[in-house]
Amino acid sequence: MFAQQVVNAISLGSVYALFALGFTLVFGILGVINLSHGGIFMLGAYAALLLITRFDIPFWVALPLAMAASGTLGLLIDVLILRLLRKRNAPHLMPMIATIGAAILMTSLAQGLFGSETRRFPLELFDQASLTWGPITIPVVQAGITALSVALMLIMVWVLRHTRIGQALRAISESPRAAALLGIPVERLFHLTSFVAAALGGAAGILIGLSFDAISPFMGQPMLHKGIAAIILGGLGDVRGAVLGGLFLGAAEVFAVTFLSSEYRDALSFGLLFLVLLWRPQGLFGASSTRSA
Amino acid sequence: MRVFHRPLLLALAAFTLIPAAFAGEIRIGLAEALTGPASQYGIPIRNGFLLAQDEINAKGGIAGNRIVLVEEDERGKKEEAINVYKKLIFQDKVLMIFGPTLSNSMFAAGPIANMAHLVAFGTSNTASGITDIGPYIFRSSPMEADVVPVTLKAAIKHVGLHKVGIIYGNDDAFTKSGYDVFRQVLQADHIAVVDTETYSKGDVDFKAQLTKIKAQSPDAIICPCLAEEGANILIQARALGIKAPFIGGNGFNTPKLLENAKAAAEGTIVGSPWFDGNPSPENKHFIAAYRKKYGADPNQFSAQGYDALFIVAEALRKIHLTGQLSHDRQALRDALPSIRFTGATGHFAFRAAPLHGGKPGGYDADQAPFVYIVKNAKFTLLK
Amino acid sequence: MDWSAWWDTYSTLVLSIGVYGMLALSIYLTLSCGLLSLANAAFMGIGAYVSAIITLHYEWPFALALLLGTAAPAAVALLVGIPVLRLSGVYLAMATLGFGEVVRVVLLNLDITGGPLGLNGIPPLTTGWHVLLALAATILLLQALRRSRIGRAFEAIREDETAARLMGIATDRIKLLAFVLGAAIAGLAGGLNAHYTFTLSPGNFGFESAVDILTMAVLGGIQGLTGPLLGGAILTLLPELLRGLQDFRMAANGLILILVVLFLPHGLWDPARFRRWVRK
Amino acid sequence: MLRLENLSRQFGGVRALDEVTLNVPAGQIYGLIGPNGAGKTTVFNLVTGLFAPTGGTLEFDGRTLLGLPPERIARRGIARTFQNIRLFQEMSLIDNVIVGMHAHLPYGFMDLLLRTANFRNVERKARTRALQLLHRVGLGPLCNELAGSLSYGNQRKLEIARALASNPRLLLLDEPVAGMNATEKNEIMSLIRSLRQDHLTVFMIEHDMRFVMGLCDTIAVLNFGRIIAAGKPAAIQADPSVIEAYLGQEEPA
Repeated sequence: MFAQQVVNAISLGSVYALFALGFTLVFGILGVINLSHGGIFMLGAYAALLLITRFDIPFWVALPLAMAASGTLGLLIDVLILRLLRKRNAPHLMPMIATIGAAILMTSLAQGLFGSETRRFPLELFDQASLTWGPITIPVVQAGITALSVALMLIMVWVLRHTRIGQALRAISESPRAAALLGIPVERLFHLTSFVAAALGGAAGILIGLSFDAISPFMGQPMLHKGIAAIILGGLGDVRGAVLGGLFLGAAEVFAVTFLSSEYRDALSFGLLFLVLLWRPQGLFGASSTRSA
Repeated sequence: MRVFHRPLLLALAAFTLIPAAFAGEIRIGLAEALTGPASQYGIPIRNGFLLAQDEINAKGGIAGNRIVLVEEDERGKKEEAINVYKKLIFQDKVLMIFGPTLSNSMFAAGPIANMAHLVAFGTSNTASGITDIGPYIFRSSPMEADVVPVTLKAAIKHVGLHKVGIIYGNDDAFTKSGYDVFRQVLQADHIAVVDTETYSKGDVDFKAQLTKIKAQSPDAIICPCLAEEGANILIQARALGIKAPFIGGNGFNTPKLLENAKAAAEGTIVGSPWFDGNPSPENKHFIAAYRKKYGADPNQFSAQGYDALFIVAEALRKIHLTGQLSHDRQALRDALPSIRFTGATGHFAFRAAPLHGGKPGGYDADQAPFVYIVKNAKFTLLK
Repeated sequence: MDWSAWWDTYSTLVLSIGVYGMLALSIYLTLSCGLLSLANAAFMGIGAYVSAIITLHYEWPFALALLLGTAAPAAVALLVGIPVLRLSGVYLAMATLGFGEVVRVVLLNLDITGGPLGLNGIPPLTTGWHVLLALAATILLLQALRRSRIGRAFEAIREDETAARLMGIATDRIKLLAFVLGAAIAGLAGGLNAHYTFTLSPGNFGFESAVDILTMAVLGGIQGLTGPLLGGAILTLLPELLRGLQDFRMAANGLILILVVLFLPHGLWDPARFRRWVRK
Repeated sequence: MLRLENLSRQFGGVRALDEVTLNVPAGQIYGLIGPNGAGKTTVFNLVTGLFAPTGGTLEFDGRTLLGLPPERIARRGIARTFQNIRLFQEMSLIDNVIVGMHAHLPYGFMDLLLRTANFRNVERKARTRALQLLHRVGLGPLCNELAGSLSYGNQRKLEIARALASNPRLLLLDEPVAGMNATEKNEIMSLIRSLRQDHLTVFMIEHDMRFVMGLCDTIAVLNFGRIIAAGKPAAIQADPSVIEAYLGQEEPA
C-alpha cells in the first residue's frame, strides 16, 4: 500500500504543481497574485472540450489551440486590467481585487454558456488503461500529467536560467524599474509572462479535465486554494519551488490520509500554509533572495 | 447547453395559449436555485414543475382555475431563499411555496413559511430535521433514513456483505447525512466497517483514500456521494484494481453517472425514489412528455418536482378556495396530509414527522424506494 | 403597498443591509491601516456559531449571546493576530485566507457546530432595532476612533508604516487593535445574522463570503465610514436589482468589481473627488 | 548624549559600517559627511532602530538603545527626517504634524470613546501646537493642504515640523536641504540654529559643504563604513584623508 501511496502522492502533487507553475510565474515577474488563474484554468478546459466535442478537432491539435486561447485570455487580463493598475502604481491590494472580479466574471460566463453540470472529455479520447508494476498501479493519463508537469517545470527553469529572455525576466523580477533602465522591454515581457502563465494554467485545466471527471464552472476555486498553498509552500514567485510545493502538498495530503485520517487532510494542508507563512514566509525550499528560478 | 432559455420561452408561449375559459388563478410560489452551483438540481426541478403545470392547466386546471407558478431564483443561498420566500408570501401572495432546492436553504426559509402559516413544500430536501421546523413544512423527497435500509437489504441479498469500506464528502450536508444513516444501518445489521474515508467538495483525486480502502479488501464500498465525485471515485477505484461493487445513495441516481463513469459503473447498486426504467404508465408518460418538452432526459429531481405539483393539485381539488388568503392557505395545509398519489415516482403518501421537543412537526414522504444495479451500462431493477 | 406589507416583504433585506454594512465596516477597519485581511468571514462565522449555540442549546438571553459572539472572535483574533500581523501585503492576505479555511474545516469537524449539517432552528430573535442599535454603536465607535490619535495612527500606518513607527507609534499594537476590533464587529454581525436566517453551515463563511465582504468595502470606498456602508447596501441590493439578468447576474458583480478598481480606485464614495467636482 | 561605540553592520557579506565610534554631545549641531554610499544613512537607521547592528554598542543618555523597536527609541526622544522624504501624503499638513505627537497625547480609550473634556482639551492643544510648529517652518498658511501637494522644499520643512512635534531631545536630519534653493537653505539654517537655542541636539547628514561647515559645531567623516576623521569644521577641511576620500568623487555640491 505504501508504494502505491507514494505513486498517488506524486500523481496528485503533479496536478497541483502544474497549476502552480503559471500561478507563481505571474507573481515572480509581475509581483501580482492573479486570483483569476483558477478561472483561466477552467476556461482552458472548456475551450478544449468545445473544440473536441463541437468541432471534432483531434486532441493534439485542440491542446495547443486551447492553450493559445487561455494564453490570450491571460494577455487580455494583463492588458485590460493589470497594465492600467501598474501605470497608476496602485497598491498591491488592487490587482488582487480586480482579478477576483475577473474570476467571478469568468465563472459566471461559463455557467451561463455551458451550464453548471460537471462534464468531461469523451472517454474514448485516450487510453484509459493503467500501468501496473507489482503492487503499483497508475493510470496512463496521469503518468503523462506527471511527466508533463516535470518537463514544463524543467523547460521554465531552463528558459529562466539560460536564455536572454530568462535573464531579462530575472532582472525584472528583481526590480522592474532597474530593468527598464537597462533597456529591457518590461511591458512586453509582462505581456509575454501573462500569456505563458495563462497558457500553462489552461493546459493544467485541460489535462486535469482529461484524467478526471471534473470540468465545471466551479472547478477553478478549489484548485486556486490548493495552488495558493502550493506556491506559498514553495516560496512565492519561485518556479522550481512551485513544483516542489505542489508535490509537497500532494504528498502531505496523501500521507495525511494514509497515516492520520482523511478528515484532517484539509486542516493539515491549510494549517501548513499558515505555519509556513509564519515561520518561513520565503517558502520551504531554497533561498529567499531570488524570486524566480 | 442552452437548455436554460428554452423552458422560459415555452412557458411564455404556454401563457399566451391559455384559453380565456379560466375563472381565476391559483398562484403557487416556486423558489429554486436557478443560478449558482445548486442550479444543476434547481433547473431540472423547475423543468419538472413547468411540465406538470402545463399538463394540469391543459386539462382545465383546478375547478376552472388555472395554476400559475410564480418562479423565483434563490441561488442556493440561505439569505436569498428567505428574501424570495418573503417576496412570494407577502408580495405575490401565493397560496403555498415549493422549494427551495437545498436543505440548508429550507432550514432558513422554512421557518418564514411556518410563521406565516402557509405550506412550504420541498421536493429535494433530504436532510433529517427539515420537518422539525413546524407543521407547515412538507416534503416529497424521502429521507436517506428511509432509502438506505432498503438499499442495504437488497445489497446484502445480492452481494453478501460482511465488511464494507465507506467514502463520503464530509463538508456537505447531503453526503454527510447519507453517511450517518448508512453507518447506523450497517451497525444494526452487524456489518463491519473496515475503513471510513472522506473528501471535500471540489476534490478530483481520490486515489489516496481508495488505496487505503483497497488494502482492507471490503466486500463492497459504500459511497453516499453526489454524481460529480461519484463518477471520479468509480473510475479511479477501477483503475486501482478495486473489484468490489459500490453502493450509492440518491446522488448516484442520474444518467450522468453512467455517461461519465461508463464501464466503471458496472455493478453499482443505487437506492432512489425514482427509477427511469420503472415501467409504470405514469412514469412512461412523464419521461416521454419531458423529452418532448425539453429535448433531454429527465432525472430524479424533475420527476419529484413533476409529481409534487400533482400531489398539491389533488389536495386543491378537495378544498373550496374562498379567495381569503389565510383561510385558503390553512385549508390547503389541512388537506395535504391525507393525499395519496401515484405518479412518476410511484406510490406516494405523507407521514407525520414525530413530535420534536413536544412540538408537532411537518410531513415527510412515505414512499418505497427502488433499488437498482448497473448492468450492461443500464440501470436495472434489483429484485 | 402599505408600510407593514412592505416591511414583511423586505425586512430581511433591510436587516441584511445593516449587517453587511457592519461587515464592510469591519474590514474597513483593517484596510484603513493598510492590512488586507481575508479573515473577517471566519470571524463572522465564529461569532454566528458562538451566539447561535448559546441561544439554541443553553437558551441564555440574546444580549448575552451577542456579547459572547462578539467577544469570542475578538479573543481568537488576539491570539492569531500577534503572529500573523508580522506579515504584510500579499503574505498577510494569504495567511488570513489560510486561517479562514482552517476555521471552516474546524467548524466542519466539531460536534457542537453540527458539522456539515450546521445549526438549524436558531430562534428568530434579531429585530430591526437590534441591527439598528448595533450598527449605530459600530458607527459611533469608529467615528470616535477616526477623530483621535488612534485613527490618525491607522492612516499613518497605511501610508508609511516605517515612518509611523519612527513617530513613536506602536504599530504592532495599533494593527492588532484594528484586527481585533474588526473581528469583534464581524462577530456581532454574524450573531445578528444567525438569528434572522435561522440556520448556519460552515460553507456560509468561506472564501466566497470573505471576498463579498472585501468587495463591499472596496466598492463603497474606504475614505470614510460612508463608503463601506454604501458598498454593503449596494451589494446586498444588487441581486434584487439585477434579477432580470438571470444567469449572468454574477457576471455583473464581477464586472463591477473590475470597473471600480480600474476607474474608481477610491470607491464610489470619495470625498476628495466630490470636492474636486464642487471646485469645478 | 548619543554614543556609538565600535558599531558595525553587515549586509550579506558587505560591511556597511565598520566599528564606527562617535559621540554626539548634548546641545551641539553635529554633522556627518562622507561620499555617497559611505554608510551615513545606515548610521541613522541603526540609531533609530530600523536595523539592528551586527556589533558594537549604542547609547542615548547613558542607556542602551540596542534591542529597542523604533517606536520605543522614538519615545526616548529621538526624531528624524528622511533623505527620500516619507510624509503621509494623503493626510493634511496639520495631521502629519499631529501624528508626530502621537506618543504625547495623554488620553485613554474611554476618553476618546466618550469624547471627555480631557480628550477635547488634549486634541485642541495638539492642534494649536501643530499650527505653531507649521508657522515655525513657514508652512502655517498651508496647514489644511494635503502633504502630497507640497513642493519638494516644503515637504522637507514639513518633515522637520513633524519630527519636532514629538518633542525630541535629539533630532536626526538626513540631508535637510537637498533639492532646496538658496533662500530655502538659509531659512533652514536659521531654523536649525534656533533649535539649538531651544537646547535641542541636532545630528545631521548633509552633502552641502557650505551648509555643514557654516552650521556644525563638530563634523565626522565617514568613508567606506569607517570614521576617518572627526573634529571642528576647520580641522576637517584641512584633513588630508578627508580630501583624499572626496577626490575623484563627484563635486560635493
